[in-house]
Amino acid sequence: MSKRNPEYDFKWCPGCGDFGVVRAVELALAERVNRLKEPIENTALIAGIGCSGNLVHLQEGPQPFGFHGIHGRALAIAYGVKASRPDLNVLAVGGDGDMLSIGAEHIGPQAKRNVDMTVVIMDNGIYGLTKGQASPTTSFGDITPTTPYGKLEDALRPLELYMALGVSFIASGLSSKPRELAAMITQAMDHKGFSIVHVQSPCTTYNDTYAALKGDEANGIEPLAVDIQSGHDPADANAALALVKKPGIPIGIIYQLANSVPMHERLEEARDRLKVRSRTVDQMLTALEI
Amino acid sequence: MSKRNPEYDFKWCPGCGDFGVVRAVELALAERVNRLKEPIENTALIAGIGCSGNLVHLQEGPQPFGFHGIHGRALAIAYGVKASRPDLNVLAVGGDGDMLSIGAEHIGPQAKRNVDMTVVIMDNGIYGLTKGQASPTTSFGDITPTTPYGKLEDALRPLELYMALGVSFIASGLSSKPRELAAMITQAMDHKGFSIVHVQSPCTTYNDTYAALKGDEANGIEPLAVDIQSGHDPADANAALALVKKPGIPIGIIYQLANSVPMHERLEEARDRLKVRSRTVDQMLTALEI
Amino acid sequence: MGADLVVRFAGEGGQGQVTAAEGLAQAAARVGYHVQTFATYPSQIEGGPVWAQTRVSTNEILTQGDQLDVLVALNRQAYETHIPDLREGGVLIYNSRDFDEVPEGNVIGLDAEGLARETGNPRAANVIMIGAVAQLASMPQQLFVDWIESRFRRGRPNDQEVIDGNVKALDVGIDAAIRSGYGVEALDEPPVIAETRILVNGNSFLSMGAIAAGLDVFFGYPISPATTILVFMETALNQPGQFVGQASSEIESIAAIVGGGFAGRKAMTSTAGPGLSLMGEGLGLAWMAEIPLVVVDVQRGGPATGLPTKTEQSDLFKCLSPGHGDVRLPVIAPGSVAECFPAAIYAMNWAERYQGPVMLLTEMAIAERNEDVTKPDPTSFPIESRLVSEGADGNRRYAGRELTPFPIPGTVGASYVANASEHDEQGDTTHQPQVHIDQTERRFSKLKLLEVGSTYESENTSASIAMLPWGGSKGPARAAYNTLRAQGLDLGWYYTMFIHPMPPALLDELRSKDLVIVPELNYLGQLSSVLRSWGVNAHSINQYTGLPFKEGLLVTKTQEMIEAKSGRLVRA
Amino acid sequence: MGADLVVRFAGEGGQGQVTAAEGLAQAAARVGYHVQTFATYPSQIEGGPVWAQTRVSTNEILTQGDQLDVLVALNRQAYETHIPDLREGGVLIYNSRDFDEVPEGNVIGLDAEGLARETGNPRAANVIMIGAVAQLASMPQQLFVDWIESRFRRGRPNDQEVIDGNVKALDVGIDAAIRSGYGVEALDEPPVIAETRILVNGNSFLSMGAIAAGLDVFFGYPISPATTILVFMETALNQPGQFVGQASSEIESIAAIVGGGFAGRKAMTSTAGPGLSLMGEGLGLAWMAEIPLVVVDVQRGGPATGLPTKTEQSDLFKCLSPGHGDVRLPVIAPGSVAECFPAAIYAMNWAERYQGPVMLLTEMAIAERNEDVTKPDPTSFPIESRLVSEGADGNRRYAGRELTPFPIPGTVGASYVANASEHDEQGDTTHQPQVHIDQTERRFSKLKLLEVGSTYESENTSASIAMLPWGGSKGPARAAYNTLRAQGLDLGWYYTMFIHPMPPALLDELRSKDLVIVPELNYLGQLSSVLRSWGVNAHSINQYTGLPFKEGLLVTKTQEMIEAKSGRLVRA
Ligand SMILES: Cc1ncc(C[n+]2csc(CCOP(=O)(O)OP(=O)(O)O)c2C)c(N)n1
Ligand SMILES: Cc1ncc(C[n+]2csc(CCOP(=O)(O)OP(=O)(O)O)c2C)c(N)n1
Ligand code: SF4
Ligand code: SF4
Ligand SMILES: [Mg+2]
Ligand SMILES: [Mg+2]
Repeated sequence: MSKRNPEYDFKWCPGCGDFGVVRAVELALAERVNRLKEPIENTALIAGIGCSGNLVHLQEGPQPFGFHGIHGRALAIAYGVKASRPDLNVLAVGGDGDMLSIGAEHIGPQAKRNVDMTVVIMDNGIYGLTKGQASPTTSFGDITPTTPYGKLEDALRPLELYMALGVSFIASGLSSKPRELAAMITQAMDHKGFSIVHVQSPCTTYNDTYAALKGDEANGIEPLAVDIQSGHDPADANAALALVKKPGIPIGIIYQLANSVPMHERLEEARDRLKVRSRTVDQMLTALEI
Repeated sequence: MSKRNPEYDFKWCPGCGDFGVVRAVELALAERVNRLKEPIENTALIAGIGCSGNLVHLQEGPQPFGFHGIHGRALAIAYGVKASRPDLNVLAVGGDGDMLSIGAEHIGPQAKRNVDMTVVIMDNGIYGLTKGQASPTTSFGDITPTTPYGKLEDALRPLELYMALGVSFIASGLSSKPRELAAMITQAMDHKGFSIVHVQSPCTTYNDTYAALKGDEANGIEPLAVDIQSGHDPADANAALALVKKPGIPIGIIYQLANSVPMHERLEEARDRLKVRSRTVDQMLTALEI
Repeated sequence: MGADLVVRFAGEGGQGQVTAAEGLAQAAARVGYHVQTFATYPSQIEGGPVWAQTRVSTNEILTQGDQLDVLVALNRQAYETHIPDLREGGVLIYNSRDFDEVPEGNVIGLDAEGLARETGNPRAANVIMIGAVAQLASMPQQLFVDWIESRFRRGRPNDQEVIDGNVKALDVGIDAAIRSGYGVEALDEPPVIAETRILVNGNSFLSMGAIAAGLDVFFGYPISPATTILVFMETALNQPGQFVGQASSEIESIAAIVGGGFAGRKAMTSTAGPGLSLMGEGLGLAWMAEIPLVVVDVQRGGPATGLPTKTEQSDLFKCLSPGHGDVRLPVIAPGSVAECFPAAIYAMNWAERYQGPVMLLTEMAIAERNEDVTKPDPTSFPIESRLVSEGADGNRRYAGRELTPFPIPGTVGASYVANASEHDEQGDTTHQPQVHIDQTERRFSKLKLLEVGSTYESENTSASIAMLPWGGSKGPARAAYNTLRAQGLDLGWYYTMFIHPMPPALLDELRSKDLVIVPELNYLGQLSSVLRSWGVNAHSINQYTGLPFKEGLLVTKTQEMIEAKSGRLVRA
Repeated sequence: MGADLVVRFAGEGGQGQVTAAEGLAQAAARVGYHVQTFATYPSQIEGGPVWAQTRVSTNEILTQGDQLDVLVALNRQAYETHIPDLREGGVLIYNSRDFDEVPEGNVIGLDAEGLARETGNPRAANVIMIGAVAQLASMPQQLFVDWIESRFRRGRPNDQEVIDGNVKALDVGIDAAIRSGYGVEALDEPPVIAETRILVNGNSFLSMGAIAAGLDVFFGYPISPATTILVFMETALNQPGQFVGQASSEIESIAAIVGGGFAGRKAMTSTAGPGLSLMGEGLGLAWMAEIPLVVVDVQRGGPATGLPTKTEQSDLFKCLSPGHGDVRLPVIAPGSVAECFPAAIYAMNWAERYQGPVMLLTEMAIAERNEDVTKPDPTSFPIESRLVSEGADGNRRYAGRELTPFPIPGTVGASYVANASEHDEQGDTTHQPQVHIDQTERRFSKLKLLEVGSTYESENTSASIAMLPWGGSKGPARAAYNTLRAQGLDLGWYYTMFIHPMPPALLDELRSKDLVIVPELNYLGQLSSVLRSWGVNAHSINQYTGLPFKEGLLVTKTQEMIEAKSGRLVRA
């Protein structure tokens, strides 16, 4: 919440997973400010449209620069910010509808460029803000206002998608564990390249998955969310792929490309290597003299 | 070429790979007409915008219904056609820019719905019609008018993407082998669900990859395109994944989901199972009587 | 006794304001009153300022009502925001929990939540408020008992318990009002209406109209305030051969209905501004390839993400010219809930008739409000379907400058290429100058077909100054018009839902006026601007608050404009 | 001796027409003539009908030339299409291979390909044609030898061989023309021009203007006829801190430049109609969040995929109102190649000055043609940069109804939320009616800032009828105007590249006219329609062929319109 506007009128529902995510973002940014002695204004927080995107208004304490734009385009805006200002720490946030349905086209290009930014996707398996329609991650068979006969589309497996697109850092977290989540976000921001932190952030109003994520060991119900075993080596792409292909949702750092070279370093390297010299406008004009 | 309009003025460059693709489409459609005794007018051929998309105008002989729309949207249009008319055979064609850059967002949804249609992607690793800019499949480091210092983005690996998105039939072909390609397209059209035939179709003007695809065994140059070994079982998803992760381009049928249930059958099944009864408008109105 | 009762329930989201307003409307409609509701809320799921209003009347209702007879303020902030709208002599019911002192005037303090808990039904606070309102307006208790019965009888074991609890709550409210000694003017007897009436909101009625017109396939992406159309279709459009799909984006929606229209089906999507802005290229495609389809734009506040849950009439420019190039789409804009049903039928018919895309332009205030309307007889509307090619000469699809039969895929001998590049008569791409001339004129000449049979309202046509509202501003404009006429002003009245092409006779009449006043909910004066480009001396009364017009404001602004008539009125 | 030479090379794609036309232009420009080229071709890489034209003149060139002095027909079809444009007494050079009989008139048959092969350089057929043309117009051989030298001297081992082959080809052509005995009027001596001249096309000149104005970042997706701007930027904009990106779509382009503008950089994209149609939502976002940026729309034929390689002026409606809601973007449209450089600077300055998106509207015919223009001094243009927040009160970003300092990310104490939903002064979302009023008026009031310093041309301002062309129709309109004035017609002349906001003094003058004639390359009469909505009695002369206006046609149409002045001229 912007400090000067306590009347800002957006509220999340009680228990909404996004409360945990905003807390994690606050913690991670605070830690970064502390550690790098970098002002929080050096961070640009680019939000999508959805309950999740309202995170940009709901941060407590010191505020980064924020951008609350249009549905589905947070990553494309963030790309523009980072390409223009490699010195900024760029963080994009949004929901599963925002990032994986209408905005799905924007993941691949940023991954291929390895734009040095971090994306936090708040996956509640539903369209929250528009009142509970199915999203790409809604389970097959689920009944929602737009799937009255049960969802007839297979659920997207986002972690597999990120792997196939070559995202250079992939983590999977839980909104109910803000400290662990904060640590993941920190690591993602420190990663030199395109990083995604995919968060299970349940929607208490339209798709309450807290119980399913947690399971009920006593009654023999396996938890959906499973911590990644400590032996996992995120630098091992094959192991990472095997992890995301298993049933259930692995929680932890899934993949991190070793020696990742982000876009702006690639460009600098090429300009240096080719000794690219820029011409002034006057030089360009002179070359065209008759 | 539409039979009544020999003056149609679009031409591909000599040697363009798309000549082989149009031949393959003609062969596959002719075979289908013959075998199923279904008129060619039962096929809707939905084309993207690019040199490749002009295929819809360049077919010789009997003509299916055609649609030549806007850049990147062939799959979304084709989805509407198939959803509206499950009785039609729906075939979409387009280039790597059309399908994997501006239109990239449309593959996932059709795959998840398992819309029963076939997509032929003519991959020349370049934007042909706009004169040779880099496309998602252009190799890293390649110099083009938009990548004067070499392409700084990693190349997309389309076959891996299709696997991650759950495309239920995936084949990989060569424009230089129209008969083999025709057989793949036939099999894809026969597949009940969403099928992609990804074709290496070189652009002789801007990205001539004939030699690289073929290799030069005599001089120790490995071919880029490698026939899939006969032992491969397309029903084995793990084997398929292993295949597409190897270097080089596997040629053949990569993956086919067994017992694939397409969108329109899922819907029918749900309507039957739930005994969905539709109401007339009058009944709807009556329910609202005061 | 009076003709009218206007009640507003205001508070924080989640306090049941909308249910209360709708309950009041349902109960009153049941005994024969005319009713209209209106609600406004922020773009979020819980909390935030929400208010809902109901007007009950013995006459046809034109506006939600400028002034309140009863204000129910569920918290202090609501009291402060809304108290200026309470008319003199009106009664304030306030949530006494939230107030330290007793406000001035005719006031009833109720600890609704506390009292509700006492009745054993903590969620019945709004029913207590309804009870108090009913009593203030001398409406019979039984009416609301019936409403409770119909609302809570759901075939569950504890139905009776819930019903009893709510009736108890109702009585608590009634008692409190009796004890207060206040009252508002009692309503006259309800009118006797011969026709069957239904209570319906704009989006539902529009959806039913489209289905009545033969809608086959629908694709849509959720967006306020259009989502309810998609949701309606999901369960309504499920006969064999019909299809409803939640699209992955509005770009997919428009492309998919283009596919549906091409495939020979009647196809529709619904969206709001942001989605419409994404459909520009697809709509141009439909125009160019001549594909029948209907796009419903339920306007909200713009631009960009704007005001997702507020009302505005600022998408007209965008609907007329959704994309680049020479395109001017047909636009139909219903002016009330009642008009939504026929407007949808007209839009579907137009799409089929001229074989191209049609915009059905509505707005949040109509989409979501409930009104009692005459139940229509769907069979009484002529339904049109496109002229279909038999196949013999199908692939001369784009021949000549007139409408040609539409070739349906599957028809032997009818194959052609539906083409969004400039094309010759069989759909092959060509860029010859003469072909572009011919095909451009072909596309525009087909619009002429839409001039047939479209109608308009007119009154006092001899006046040199006229009022021409559009869309949802019709009701408030009409109310203001009635008042101004009663005051003796010589003012003409014109109205049509057919914005483009506009009925030629109407346009001729408007061109003959000295001044045409267009009340519209936007800054730019979009319709008046278009009308001026059509040769009409039109000028707007603008409002851009996210809310509908009030009658009083329109009366004043109209008077002012007529006085300023000689001044410069054009806004560039 | 004459002032003018117009030559057209016509044939099939791949026969070197464009090179020939440009070679002629370069050679002529070098000795001081004014030149202008024009080329038109289908949307494909090889083949199809292509023609290219060069005009050489001692005077400033206004049009490509209606009538040809020399037609070079490289095949039969080209002969048939273009022979009507050859003026009486003009000379036809034809490819004798493709003709069975000798056409009538002053004709020179050349088997250019055969002769080229004889010179040892089979690709020099077009140089042979140039030689023949040069001789016909009595242009000195040395001119073209110099051109060949400059074109083929590339530092490769076989340079001299290639050059010699081409000179030989040139001489073959010259000989053929001499043998024919024909000739066209020899050109007068070239004018003496003091300023340094450059030969440049519109897209390059526009790109250089943008860079001169301080462009930092550019994102674009390939699309004809805008691609060359993206390609230009790729190698031109490569200082540290600058960035050029090929976007994955136009939706990404617009979003990325919004990001760039937000980040404090001067950002631009270029596109054509289909891409622009995809940018509607993003442009609304920039308007709402108040992000400075420039979008170049290089118009081609529309709608939809339309005519990708032809020219048109039909995107004006779309540029003014790209998305839903109340948005009206600033639009600058250069009228010639020469104006592209300053227009780009103005557009960049405007974006910075009012902190919002600006449309730079150009068109294929300007983008691709080469013209000789005075070499500008980049330092002579004032360059503007946005007012920047120091941080102290940065997060009152959206305070008040006036421009506020722009907070640049990284500035301590300046953080705010750039917001595309309606927002309060620090960018938090709110939907309060008063806030929407204030912020809407804030957004529009900033446009006033753009009225400062913008200029217009005017001539014979006392006439009651005036001509006002826009964009690339300026040249042909001016040519027609000159002719009509010479005929004694009392006609006023107005022109500005500032379409919106239009200079207020210009608008006032136009409003005082009985009739304003707007020649424009579209069906709907887009500018005249907008002008009528602004209170100007404007009417269009329309053409929609994919080609620029001819002077002769404009002369006739203007006369006709003035005669029909009393008739009904409005096109709805
Ligand atoms: C172009 C466009 N289409 C649709 C919408 C409406 N809309 C707002 S948020 C949203 C989806 C919300 O779902 P998600 O992204 O999962 O976020 P959540 O609310 O669940 O956090 C939609 C469809 C919009 N604002 N803009
Ligand atoms: C919205 C839009 N953007 C851009 C274009 C321009 N355009 C036409 S084809 C094309 C890409 C061609 O590349 P590809 O899809 O790989 O087809 P190819 O020509 O290589 O077969 C582009 C960018 C367009 N027509 N529409
Ligand atoms: S609707 Fe769901 S996602 Fe939105 S605030 Fe409520 S709980 Fe959270
Ligand atoms: S440019 Fe390339 S893809 Fe296009 S027709 Fe020529 S060879 Fe084929
Ligand atoms: Mg969600
Ligand atoms: Mg390609």
